[in-house]
Amino acid sequence: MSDTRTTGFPGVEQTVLGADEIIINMGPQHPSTHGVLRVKLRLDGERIVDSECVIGYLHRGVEKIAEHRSYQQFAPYVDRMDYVAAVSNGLGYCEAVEKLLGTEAPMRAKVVRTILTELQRISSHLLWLGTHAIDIGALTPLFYCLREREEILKIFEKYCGARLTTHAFRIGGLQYDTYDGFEAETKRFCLDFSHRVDEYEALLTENRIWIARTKGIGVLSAADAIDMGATGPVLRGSGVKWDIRKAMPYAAYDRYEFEIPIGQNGDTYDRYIVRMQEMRQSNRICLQAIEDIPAGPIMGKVGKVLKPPVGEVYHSIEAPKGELGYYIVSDGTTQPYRVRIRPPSFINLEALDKMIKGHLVADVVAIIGTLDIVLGEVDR
Amino acid sequence: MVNDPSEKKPPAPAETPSEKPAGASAEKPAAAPPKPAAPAAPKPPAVPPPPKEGPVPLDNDLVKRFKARFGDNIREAWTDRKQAILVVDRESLAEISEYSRDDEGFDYLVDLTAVDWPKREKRFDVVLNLYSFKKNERLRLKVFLGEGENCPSVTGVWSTANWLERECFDMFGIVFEGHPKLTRILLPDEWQGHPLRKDYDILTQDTAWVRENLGIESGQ
Amino acid sequence: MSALLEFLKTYMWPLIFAVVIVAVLPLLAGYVVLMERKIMADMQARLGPMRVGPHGLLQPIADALKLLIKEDIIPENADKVVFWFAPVISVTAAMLAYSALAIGPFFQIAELNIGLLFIVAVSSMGIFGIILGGWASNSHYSLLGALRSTAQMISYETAAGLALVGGVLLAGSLSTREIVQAQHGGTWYVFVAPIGFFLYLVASIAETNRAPFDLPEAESELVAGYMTEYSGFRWAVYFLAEYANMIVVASIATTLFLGGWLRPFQGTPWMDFLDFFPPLCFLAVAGYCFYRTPKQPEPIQSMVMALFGGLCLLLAAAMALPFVPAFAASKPGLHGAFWFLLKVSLYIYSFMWIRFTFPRFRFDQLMKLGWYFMIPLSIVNVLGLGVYRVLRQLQWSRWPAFVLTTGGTLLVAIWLVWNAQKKAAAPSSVGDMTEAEG
Amino acid sequence: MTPAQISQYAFYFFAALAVVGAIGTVTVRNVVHSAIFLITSLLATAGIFLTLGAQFVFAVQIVLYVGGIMVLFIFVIMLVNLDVALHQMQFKRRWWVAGLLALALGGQFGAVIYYSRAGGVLEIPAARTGALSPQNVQQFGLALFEKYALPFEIASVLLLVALIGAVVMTKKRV
Repeated sequence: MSDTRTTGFPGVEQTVLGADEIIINMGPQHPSTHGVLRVKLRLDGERIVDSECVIGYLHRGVEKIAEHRSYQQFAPYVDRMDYVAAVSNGLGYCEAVEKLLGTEAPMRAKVVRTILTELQRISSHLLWLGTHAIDIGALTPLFYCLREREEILKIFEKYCGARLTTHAFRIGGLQYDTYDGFEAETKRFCLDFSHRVDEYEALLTENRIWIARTKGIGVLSAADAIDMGATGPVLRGSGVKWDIRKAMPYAAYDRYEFEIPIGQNGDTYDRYIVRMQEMRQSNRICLQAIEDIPAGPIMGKVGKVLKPPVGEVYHSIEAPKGELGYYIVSDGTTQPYRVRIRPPSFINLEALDKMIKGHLVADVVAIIGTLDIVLGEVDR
Repeated sequence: MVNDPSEKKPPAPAETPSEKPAGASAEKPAAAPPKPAAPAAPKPPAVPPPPKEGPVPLDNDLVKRFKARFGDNIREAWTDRKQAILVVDRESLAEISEYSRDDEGFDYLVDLTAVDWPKREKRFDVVLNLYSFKKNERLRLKVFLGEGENCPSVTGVWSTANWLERECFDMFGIVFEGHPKLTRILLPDEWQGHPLRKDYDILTQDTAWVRENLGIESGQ
Repeated sequence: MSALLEFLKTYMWPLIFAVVIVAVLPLLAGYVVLMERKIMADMQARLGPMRVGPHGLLQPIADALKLLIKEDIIPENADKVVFWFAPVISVTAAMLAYSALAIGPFFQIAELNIGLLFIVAVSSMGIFGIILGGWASNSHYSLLGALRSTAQMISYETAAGLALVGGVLLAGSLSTREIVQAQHGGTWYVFVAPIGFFLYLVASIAETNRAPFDLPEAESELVAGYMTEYSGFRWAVYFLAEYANMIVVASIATTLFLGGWLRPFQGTPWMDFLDFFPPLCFLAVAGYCFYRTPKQPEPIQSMVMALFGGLCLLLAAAMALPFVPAFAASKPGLHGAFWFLLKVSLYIYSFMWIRFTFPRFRFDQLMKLGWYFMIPLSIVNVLGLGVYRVLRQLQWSRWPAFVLTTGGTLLVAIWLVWNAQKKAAAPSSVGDMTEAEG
Repeated sequence: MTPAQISQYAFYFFAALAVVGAIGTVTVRNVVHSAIFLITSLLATAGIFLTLGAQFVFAVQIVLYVGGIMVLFIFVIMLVNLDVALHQMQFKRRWWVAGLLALALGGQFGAVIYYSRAGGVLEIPAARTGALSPQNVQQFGLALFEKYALPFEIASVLLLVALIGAVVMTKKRV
């Protein structure tokens, strides 16, 4: 019935499928695998008996490239990993290298970084919300989300000239100071945005079909989430109150008040609620930060040529998708000896097989959506 | 950084520029061989930042507990940029991992990766980044592996390790013993070579594979 | 020759109507698609098609042309004959259903005394197009889509049929014409049997595979369901069938529940000014077209816009024709068609509104809704309406009878919902069920 | 061409279609194709009902047999692994049984038709071809619930038994 050469599991080709079992190959070209993810599903009717993720279609060897570029040259590459949250990637990398160098960015730079990163978190979550909703069949939220995301991208564009792969920060601080009207524009957006989130929630949060489609779907217990190394909203949705911004504050997060929203059941609905709340919290951080951006230099004292002392460092930030870590080994030359990127999407995706077992095909789509993966980051 | 509680944890042997850790064996700084096969021409030394950071030997309670339990299997302990690093014996990695998870509370395997030092006697570092939710601390375990030596798998301790070890195998060719299904993850299954090894040039590719499967001469 | 003339004489009007339906329906379906896209765009804070013709008015024609000249791909392992035949079945079934519909008191191809049953019967054959197309494509996605579609349509046809039975019970006839006439002067059945109307609304959405019940073609799960392997004109034929079906179910609902071609407040003399509504409506649209004409960026677009304005003017003139005493007899036909189509449009609008608002059901949830809620409720609804009729025959006045029967049905509905929620709240209802079964 | 003529031609057309469909059903290899032929045959039968003026039966034939039963048929066919079923030779050695039965049935038909020429066994009501009876549904209902109430109820019980049987059988599988 099925072409085993293209759809079979390794080792399963020979086994006879049960009478009602078929194998479906979801992706790499599929409307709702969010890129070139391929999931092989073994179905009993529409229920998933077994599954396997096949990734690597977007592998570009970022870590190898890093070993052949100087520290500054590599910075734009990290934007291409999680391309819907490039600012966060850049922040993580710059801070990791700064830590390796033993310097710190000036306060003004840190605050601007915080604002931009939080805006990026909102925009990343907005894109997640839109695509997740469209996966579950609600067409309309996507367009509202893109409308707001557009505002954020406009702010990025005015700040650094790029919208998507921004390369907004430099090692040691910022290249550009904020443009005239940055504060006003950001503030206008933030004030407006809290009502917008209400709008989205009005469409979905209390919607009975939405609840039916997300409650109890893809449950990941707290213990499992920790065991699977899940981070970010996936971990918090399972009820673990952990956020690197609070646990090990970086940039200027220790200056601002915000809460860590958590879920209880670890299902898709909880993760949805967590991300919605996170958008509100990010908005809150932005509003606080925009009120007083300290004056001062935007660039710390780093040389033109960076030669970090021999040694290694691990630094991670709370990216929109989860813990984004950089493990950099320096051999004292201008090029990193090894850059290891700990990609949140990659490790969150690992939980997929566990989460979809026993669910229906329709739920696979919902669960892939709720993990909020970006294949550029999974495959690097 | 100041507020980073985890990094306060090592009873910080001061911010002072650390001289070579005396207690450590000479082999350890070899973790940074001065001249790896770096293809780039040495740049003119332009104001290098003062080398105030670097490895400092570490001997706090945590390390003492580990040493008390595993003795010589804990080869070394130091801190680098205020981050604790334990070098452990290859054979006892699984037990040490289990101990760190159950007794020390490092229940979250943040990352597992490797570093290739081709000039060194033991070629690979396998690096495990751990985190404890309870203590809000990070810990790094390292295992030195020679060419052809296998590393015990920690998939039984943390499920996360599954894909991470597969990636490590894919990129470095390190075999993890006891892994349920050690196949390539990012590269195609039939690919030859392990790209993150230092002797794998950045322009290298499996031309035979590319030609056969993509029908083009070169992927560059 | 004379035999042929004889034949034509007998069947002239039905033949003309049939030709009109076959010729106009694809165009109409195309414009329903355009309407849908425009409405969707409006609800989603964007513009929708704007390029082909002014405000995208020529988009359907461009789409049709594009689909016609697209390469026709038949998958290698497909069952070629069935693959070729399946879309034709779908569209035939959909079009055949129009033969019994009365679009106004004049425009009807065939007056059947089983009209409604005929429509239901014929449109139920459309399933074959879907299931055979899905099977013939030889693709898992198609097959899953086809199976889903079949299960869904069978389940919801039951509910839809029972909802229709309620209306038929009130009218006392299956003929579309008689059903409308039974509502003449009285109240439309939507006000007598609101629950029946609601049931039919939901069931008809499910039957036409529209969101939130569009599982057979859920693009995020099954790519395009049974249509996955179809392309070009065959795909367009499926699409045509889908929209034609939408118009059919909307027409059934209009006939049975919304008074068919009857003007609102037909029996109320002081509301007679509504007779002026049809021409004025077209006049307003024409006026808007002419107002927008000089604002078009291209001269050709201005021309098209003016042309559309002229068309609307023509329609307005046609609608005004009955006010000329000599043509007064044409009023029921023209105005009837207008009101009928207006109601159909509103019904379809509600389809679209629902589609852009709600997420999609999951398949098991859909079936649960169908079998645990819709079908029981529709049976109770039929019972309630039977009681209503008896009560009316016993000379009860309308209100007590209505409150008693509809209230009773509503109570059952509430009980069903409450029961379902209780079941959902219970831990692992699936496990409970299998235990109870064992 | 009068309506009566048309309905005569229509009868021959439908009758031929029904026979072709029936032959196709038993001769074609592919199960789905066979089902399609069966559908054709059933539809043609419905058409014959229509030429006899039995509109209600026509519609019910389509709703129940074509729209309901055949859809379920195909549904089941698709759930079963077709490739396996295709390659199995079924009933190959039983052709003589089938032939015998067919012969017997044919003989029966022939006998009935022969003896009923003068209106013996079968009581053929006055044909109402063409003229649409306005009270078709009512007549049908009256006949069903008054004259043939007992057979109707017996058939209902039979169906109920089948229904319960089906439920019991599926439950056992769970």
